[in-house]
Amino acid sequence: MPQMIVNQAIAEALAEEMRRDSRVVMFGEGVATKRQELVAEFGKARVRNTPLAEAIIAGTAAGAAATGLRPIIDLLFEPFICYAMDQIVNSAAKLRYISGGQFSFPMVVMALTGCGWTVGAQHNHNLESWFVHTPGLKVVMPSTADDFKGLLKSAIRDDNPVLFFTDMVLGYQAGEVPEGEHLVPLGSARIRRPGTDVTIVSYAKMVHTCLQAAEELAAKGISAEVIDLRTLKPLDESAILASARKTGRVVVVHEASRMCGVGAEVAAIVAEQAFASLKAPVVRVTGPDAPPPSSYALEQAFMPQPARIVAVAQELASGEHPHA
Amino acid sequence: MPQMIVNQAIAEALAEEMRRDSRVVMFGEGVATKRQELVAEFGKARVRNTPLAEAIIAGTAAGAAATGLRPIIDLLFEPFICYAMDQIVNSAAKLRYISGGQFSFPMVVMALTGCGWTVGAQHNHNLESWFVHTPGLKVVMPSTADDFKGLLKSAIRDDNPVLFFTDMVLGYQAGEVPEGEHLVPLGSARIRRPGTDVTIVSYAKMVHTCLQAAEELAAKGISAEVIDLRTLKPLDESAILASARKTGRVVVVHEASRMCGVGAEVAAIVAEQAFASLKAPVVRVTGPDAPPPSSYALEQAFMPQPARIVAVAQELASGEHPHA
Amino acid sequence: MPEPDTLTSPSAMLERMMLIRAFEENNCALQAAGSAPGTCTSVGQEAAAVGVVAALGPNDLILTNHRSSGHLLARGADPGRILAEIMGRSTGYCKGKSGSLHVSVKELGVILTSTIVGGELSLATGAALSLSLLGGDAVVACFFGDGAACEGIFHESVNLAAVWNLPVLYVCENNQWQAFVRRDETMLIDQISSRAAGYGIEGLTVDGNDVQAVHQAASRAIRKIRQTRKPILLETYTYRQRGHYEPDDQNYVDPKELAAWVAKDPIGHLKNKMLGEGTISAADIDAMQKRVHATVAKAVEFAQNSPFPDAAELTTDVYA
Amino acid sequence: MPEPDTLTSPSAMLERMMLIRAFEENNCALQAAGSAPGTCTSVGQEAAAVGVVAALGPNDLILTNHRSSGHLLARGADPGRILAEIMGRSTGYCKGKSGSLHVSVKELGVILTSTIVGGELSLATGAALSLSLLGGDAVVACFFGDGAACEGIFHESVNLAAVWNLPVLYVCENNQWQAFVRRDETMLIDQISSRAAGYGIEGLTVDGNDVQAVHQAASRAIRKIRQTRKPILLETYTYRQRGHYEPDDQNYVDPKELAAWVAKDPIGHLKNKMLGEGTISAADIDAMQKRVHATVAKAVEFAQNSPFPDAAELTTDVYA
Ligand SMILES: Cc1ncc(C[n+]2csc(CCOP(=O)(O)OP(=O)(O)O)c2C)c(N)n1
Ligand SMILES: Cc1ncc(C[n+]2csc(CCOP(=O)(O)OP(=O)(O)O)c2C)c(N)n1
Ligand SMILES: [Mg+2]
Ligand SMILES: [Mg+2]
Repeated sequence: MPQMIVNQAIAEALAEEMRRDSRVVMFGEGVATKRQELVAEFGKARVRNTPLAEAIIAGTAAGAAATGLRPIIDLLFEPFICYAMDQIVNSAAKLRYISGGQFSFPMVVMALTGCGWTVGAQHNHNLESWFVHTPGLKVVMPSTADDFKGLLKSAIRDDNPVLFFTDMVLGYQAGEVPEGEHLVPLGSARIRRPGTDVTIVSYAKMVHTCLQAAEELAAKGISAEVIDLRTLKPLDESAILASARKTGRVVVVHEASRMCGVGAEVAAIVAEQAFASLKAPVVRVTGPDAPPPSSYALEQAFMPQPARIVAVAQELASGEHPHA
Repeated sequence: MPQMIVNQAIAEALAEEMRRDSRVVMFGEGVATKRQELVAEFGKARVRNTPLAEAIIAGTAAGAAATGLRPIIDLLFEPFICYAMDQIVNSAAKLRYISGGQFSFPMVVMALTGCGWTVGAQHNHNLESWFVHTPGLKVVMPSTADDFKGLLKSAIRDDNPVLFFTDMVLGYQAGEVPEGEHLVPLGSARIRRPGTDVTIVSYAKMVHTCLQAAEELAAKGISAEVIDLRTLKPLDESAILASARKTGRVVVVHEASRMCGVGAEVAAIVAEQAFASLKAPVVRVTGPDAPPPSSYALEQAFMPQPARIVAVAQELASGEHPHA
Repeated sequence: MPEPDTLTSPSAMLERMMLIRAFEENNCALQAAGSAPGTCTSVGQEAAAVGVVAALGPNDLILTNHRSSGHLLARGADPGRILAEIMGRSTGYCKGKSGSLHVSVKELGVILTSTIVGGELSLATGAALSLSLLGGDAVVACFFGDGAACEGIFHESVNLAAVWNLPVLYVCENNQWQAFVRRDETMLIDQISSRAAGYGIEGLTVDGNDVQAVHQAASRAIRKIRQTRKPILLETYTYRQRGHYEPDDQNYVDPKELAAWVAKDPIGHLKNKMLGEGTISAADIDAMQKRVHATVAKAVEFAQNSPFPDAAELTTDVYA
Repeated sequence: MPEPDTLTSPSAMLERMMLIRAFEENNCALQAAGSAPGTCTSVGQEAAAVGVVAALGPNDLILTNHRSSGHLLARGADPGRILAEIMGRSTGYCKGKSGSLHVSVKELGVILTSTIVGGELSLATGAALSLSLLGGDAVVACFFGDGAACEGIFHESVNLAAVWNLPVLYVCENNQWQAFVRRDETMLIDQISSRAAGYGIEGLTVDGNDVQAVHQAASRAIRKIRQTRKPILLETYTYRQRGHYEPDDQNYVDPKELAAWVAKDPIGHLKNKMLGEGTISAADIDAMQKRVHATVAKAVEFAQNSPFPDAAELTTDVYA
């Protein structure tokens, strides 16, 4: 299988879907400047720069989606989405329902986020849980090049608004991507490493941190199953539950802040529907309740580290967790 | 103790705090028109109408808060806050941290939400969990007139941005409010009804639904403890845990959608820190993953009803929950 | 599928304005009687709705807001289905999920109605982009208020339409009120159209109480937009005669100012003009009045006899 | 507590522009060498920073954005502490929590810096409201780009300042670029100041590469704002000579256009003018150059020898 970096996988997905369906258009601040290859192949009408105006970029996407196009917009960095919340939440997510099903909103909103580039809290804020909470939206946050490609293609083909988030440090990470048409369905998690003693649920770049932790755990005789959620909404509850029921011990790991994060949702699902199988507390390992700092030293401290995950998993496996 | 409706309790809190501290100002669309008594007492400079422009209303509040005033803004209905997310999240919530503590943002953002007035999904959307997830913010959502008054006064005195949400049907609900200075500290839950068999955690108007359910449960011989969170951030974890450890059974009830809601957070806290005491699955009873509809028939169906809470509590108490 | 109405003659425009007035006044009566939830009426602003909509073709699209009954009825929407929607019935245009505040009628090209002030401005550019890329000469008419012109999205929408050459007729109904706030408390300018220059596009203000003037200005503007594909900002200068929402005691309104505007009422204005010209008789007007009341009565009957949606509808239409 | 600098003479303005240039070029060199993260520079725009800031008094407030070094240095901020912030050190003005993109220095009145494009516009009205209500005649200078003038918040901010009589000098540095997009792709107008009329306020455009012209225009405007408490929109028409961010190969920039603007460089322009007038000598300029390089060298030493923040700092300063 060919190796490529995540940015390349994204570029391929965009080009393939634009080639396949002439209703797919893409716009955003610098999109035409930065994606010259798309302009060259599909023309200036379908690949556009915009003024600096996130709200109308998203509003235009919603209006266009409801009337026959399939827009992809690039809002650059996740905190900038704050300018477009009305258009995404009050229009794109709700107007199908409000109108009694008269309209659909096939559109994709892309943005970068996550620690690693020391860009600080106004360029880096993991907001995925806001959108998971919001009816009418779907949310995707892949961890490897193949999934970036396959999930972005599915997102573009989906008839609903999809938020597609890229952990910014993953852009240059390489991975194998199957040749030819490669689609990954929305809503299905992936077992990254099978295991029997403890389930580690994660997504985006934290999956790699969890895999490192699982490796260390294996050396200590603990078999960890690592689940990569990939899509956060719809959430693959059955994959989570199957693993939780098997191992009886669950750790959820993400970089986003803890309160009302995706980890809370996973823990709540497990605490309700896998209760009878649980052998230990469900534990979240997350970023702190603080904005992401810029300084390299602090930014590294913000991210969950393998050592902490290993420690938690060991406590759970050994029955030594303080709340066990 | 004098009886008054919630709107009156709010009006008293505003007037008392403006009287006490000349730095308190209030503005928003129609604030001066609708609060003539405040204009009369405190003047047009401190009580203002604004243009229809939620973003700059919130931005002005943040800028003023950082430079010596203590603004209160009324953004009317919660979905309209979507226009002001940047100012609330990227500025007010983060600029203290980003600036290394140089600024503080003593401000209160008020808005209505909740089912009951058939206003539909663009006036009614319970978004509290977004703000609970966001570092730097506090979130208050009271259920009774005394708490509206006492918590709003504390919110105005707090040196951080506080989101103060009012379930719209509560505005005309009456309750006793202590005479004289009445402050309720942020971050402390209130046991609305003590009980021993099952803990029901809720907030805002759902507290009344839960109390009704508790009454029905009592008739069936089940003793339910009802906890009113009142403040959602900071969350009173110790009150939740004390009750969960006592009863071993927890139901969380709110009208907001389930995924990544406050109920997920409560369930996750319990599943980690009260695991050893749990006798049954932790169950959430929430609004559906749908925008709130307008039609009275549908809007009523959106809200968790006592019968459902009773059924769940009974299942838990009897060990008959499907996942027990 | 119903065809959008085209209203060309003055008497057709008059009768449609009378229908809108009768429909909305009936809504107020229903609300006062406790038989329907409150609504926002367009009483006093009917000329903008009828004048502009009459200038549109069948393939053109309309975006509107919380004050939409006039636009819907001008376009030929069924008063019974609008009222059913207001009353939360399953026969409403949106199956009762919308209620009065965001009624869309896709089959008539009245799309994406939003009660978020400025929502229609958010969405108009996208609808126009679709029209642009999918071909044809159709245009988008986007109705919004003077209050919406204070929202940042006004600026972003008009500017994008200008730089992208999008075929949008921006129709600002400047009714001097923004809920409970006077317009002159919210801006130093008097005419919203003066903002057009800042985007490099054409802007004009027309007497919003003169349906023929509105119709003429809108027709010219739409013809121009079809050719140039450039947006135009058309302001109808008018007045909100009733409260923001029913009920509303309007105790914050200067009664003299209100009376002066009521004297310029668009329906009265056209009636008087036509009677003066001899192009209509008092008997004609009587007949019109009877017809519109009969239409409204039928609408009430339809809506009141319609069922509420089934609870199962709660979670349908969330995802496509 | 340090006092903000007041730069009155042309030679003081020249030297300060040279300091900004030297500081920012050094940042580029540090970035290229891998010793510091990338930054946004204001190369070519120093005249706006120095000309406007020199016109402010010690109690006036400044809001700025991602391209702030010029504004900070013009105000008298310590280059060592700015660089320490850029390098994530605990001695930085924001303890390393900001990095280069949102450096505030409250003690100098440079407040609430935001890298959200338009963030400074969101916050300027509030700072001005405080000044208004707490008394005195201080004003707010709010620096933003032509890109920010496309955001809805520009519209809302300027309009609110206009209707509330807030003492804000809006300074739009129109540098013809918005990251990787040409300004003329984003608006049909050429001068942002032409939008002022739509808010009923005064707007003017000045040669942004002529520090004396900027200073004169800003001084006049500020005097007027102190008296009238009405906002003014001052545009400095200029050009971004380097990339959006370091590193940036600028392969999307027309080299001829760039060269034409480099020929009008604000530092070169003032040097030549003063040499021509005989108000400065080549030796004076040499001495200035030495001084600014020494200052920058000291800043580098300070920053590089400063510690990183302790991990415990991660969760401080979240709540007051
Ligand atoms: C974003 C938003 N803010 C506030 C409101 C509440 N609201 C509904 S209509 C209205 C007034 C709108 O004024 P204008 O745009 O002039 O339209 P008009 O009602 O006069 O037709 C307000 C404040 C809203 N629906 N949406
Ligand atoms: C809301 C938002 N959108 C996009 C960006 C990314 N970004 C940073 S600076 C910039 C260009 C800003 O252009 P302008 O306002 O003209 O300022 P300049 O950089 O030219 O000084 C962009 C797009 C951002 N920081 N914030
Ligand atoms: Mg109006
Ligand atoms: Mg620029």
